[in-house]
Amino acid sequence: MNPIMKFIHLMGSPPWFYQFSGRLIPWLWGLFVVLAACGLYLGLVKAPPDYLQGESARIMYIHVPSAWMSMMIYALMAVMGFVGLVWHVRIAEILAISSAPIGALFTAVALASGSLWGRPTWGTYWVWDARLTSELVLLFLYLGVIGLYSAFDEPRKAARAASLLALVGLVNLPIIHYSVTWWNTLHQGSSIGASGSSIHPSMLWPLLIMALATKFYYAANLLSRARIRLIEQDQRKNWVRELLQEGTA
Amino acid sequence: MLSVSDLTLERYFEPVFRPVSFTLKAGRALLITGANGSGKTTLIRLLAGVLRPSQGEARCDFERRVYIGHQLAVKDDLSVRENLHFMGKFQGRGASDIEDVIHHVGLRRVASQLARTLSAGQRKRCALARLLLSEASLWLLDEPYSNLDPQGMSMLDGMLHRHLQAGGACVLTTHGSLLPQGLETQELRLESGAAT
Amino acid sequence: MSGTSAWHAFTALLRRDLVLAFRRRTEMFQPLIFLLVVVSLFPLGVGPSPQLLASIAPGVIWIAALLATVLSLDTLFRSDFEDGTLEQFVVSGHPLTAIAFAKILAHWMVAGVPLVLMTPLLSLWMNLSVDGMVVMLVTLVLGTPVLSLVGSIGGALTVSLKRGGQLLSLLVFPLYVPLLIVATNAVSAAVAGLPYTGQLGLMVAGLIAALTLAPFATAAALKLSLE
Amino acid sequence: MSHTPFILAAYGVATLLLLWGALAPVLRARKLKSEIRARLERTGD
Repeated sequence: MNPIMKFIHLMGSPPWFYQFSGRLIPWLWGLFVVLAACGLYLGLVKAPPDYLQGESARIMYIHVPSAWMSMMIYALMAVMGFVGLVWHVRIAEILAISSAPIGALFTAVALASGSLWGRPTWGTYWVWDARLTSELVLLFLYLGVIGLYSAFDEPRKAARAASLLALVGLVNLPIIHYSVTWWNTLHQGSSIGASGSSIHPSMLWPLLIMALATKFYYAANLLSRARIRLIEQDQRKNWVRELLQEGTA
Repeated sequence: MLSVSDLTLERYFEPVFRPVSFTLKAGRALLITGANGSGKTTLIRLLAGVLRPSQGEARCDFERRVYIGHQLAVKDDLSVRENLHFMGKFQGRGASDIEDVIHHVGLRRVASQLARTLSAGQRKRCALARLLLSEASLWLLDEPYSNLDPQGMSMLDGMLHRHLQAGGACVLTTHGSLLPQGLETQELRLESGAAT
Repeated sequence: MSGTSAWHAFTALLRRDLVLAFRRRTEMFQPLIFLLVVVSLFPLGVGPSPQLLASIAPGVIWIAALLATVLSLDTLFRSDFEDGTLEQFVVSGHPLTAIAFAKILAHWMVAGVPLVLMTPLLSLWMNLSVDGMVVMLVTLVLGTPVLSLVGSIGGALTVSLKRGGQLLSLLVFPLYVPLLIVATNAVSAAVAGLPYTGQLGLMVAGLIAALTLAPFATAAALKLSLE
Repeated sequence: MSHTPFILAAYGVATLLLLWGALAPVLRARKLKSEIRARLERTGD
């Protein structure tokens, strides 16, 4: 069996996945902190204010990366859910379900920072602007997946139902996004979006670094949530008993 | 022939019953026994293809299966005749057989009443009519004798007997005394799935 | 199961569902009455001025139709789930997508078509112009099947849950957003005398997509709910 | 109207949410493990 297949096979066994991810998490958190600090420093201190919106554009360095993350996590959740649904890979199911709260979190961050950014630029906290509206609909999609998962008693059935819903949601995501954008141009004309204007390199670098930082946050958080769900589900199994008795968790 | 190897289903990450293996040839009946909650219904639903096993497999080369569970799939708002008519059409049977089947299961008198007005025994007979309507060679019956009066039980014995004679096979669960009379049966006792 | 017997099963199931619906006529009219009540609330809430009502008419009628459909989705599979008929569908060997499609078609005929027939009255109430009403009729004819198709996925996912009702609307509303946007825009374009064929084209595309994809998702959700 | 309060608010809310998102699993893990250990002692497995 070639190494990649061997790795995938090993990843499938709960104890191995638990140990492997356990070693990985500290590094991921480390990378997140370093990248975030560097991104924030560049974004908040070094980068010039936007010539149009002035200082408030600095909110872009948290708003845009979390908006990207909210969509990326939904897509990843749906793909992992698909793998769990079709090949009944339990770890894929757990990773998909553990991604949902993180995705909802990033959507909330995007909405909050977007509305706080709107106050100085558009004069109100909420404008039915294309991006904010589709973020809001995305939040409802996340709440639907989380709500459906928590409505079932049996965890495996809950994971499969939520994964199926995530898949249906993924098919609809681009349609929702473009219909909202088209709807927005009908009613208001295209509003000046930060990413619309061409980005000066000194502002592009912090944006990309922050985007990278949020990916490591997601990876670290996902693995720690997946580990707990694994322990919770296998608490009666031997490997958990041995693990906890050694106290090396 | 139905061959099952190392079959079980996990619920809440624990097997509902200890993995089972058996083979069931044409003309034979398998009796599944075990205490309440030992997973009899789960096993029979696994064999019916409603549930997907967490482990092991069930290879069945009987070309069609029919399953009668605790829920009898009889519509309260339809009459007995309409219920059977739907069951028959759903399996591609002509309407002519419906009247003979109604007579056979002894529901001729109530044939045009709504199923809502039937007694538990009559509803069970209405559900058992599904066996006659389907040409399935593998019968999967979950406690078929419950709610049946003595005539009903002997009717079912007769049906089973004829089915096995004709080269069919049958898996039925039962608890306690309600057993098919005069049938060659092999038995399978389910142990509850202890924590592995 | 050969193709012909799948067709027998489809027609038998469709006829049975329509008979069952007519046997419970009172329940059948619930979505319709709900639609009339919701639309008639708007003039009371927003004020009766004709210009205002005319401007919000497309959105109001469409949102009411959407709510009425979601209301009736909960019972779409529930009775079959509870009395074991759904199990028989799975064991029968017929393709579950065909069975799901028959159920959805029956739901659309029972819950969707009456909504379309109500359009003249609703347009009258909301002071919608005649050509607005005509396009509203077309959008509802194209749109209500999509409401049933997409909604049936939510219905199938929540059928095994005791209080699936509220969750069902949370699952389904985000999926209805594109349909609502395009449909209401088509009607307001017609009222304003602007071209609306593009929007109708989008709706036809949406209908075809829903027709081909939704039954598979619904069938998968039904099989999953039985576990 | 200086924008700094809005910038601080945006980053403040973001940090709070992300912090809560990161800490929730850690607290949950601690609680869960102590529950399981307690059950293990009690049942003496």
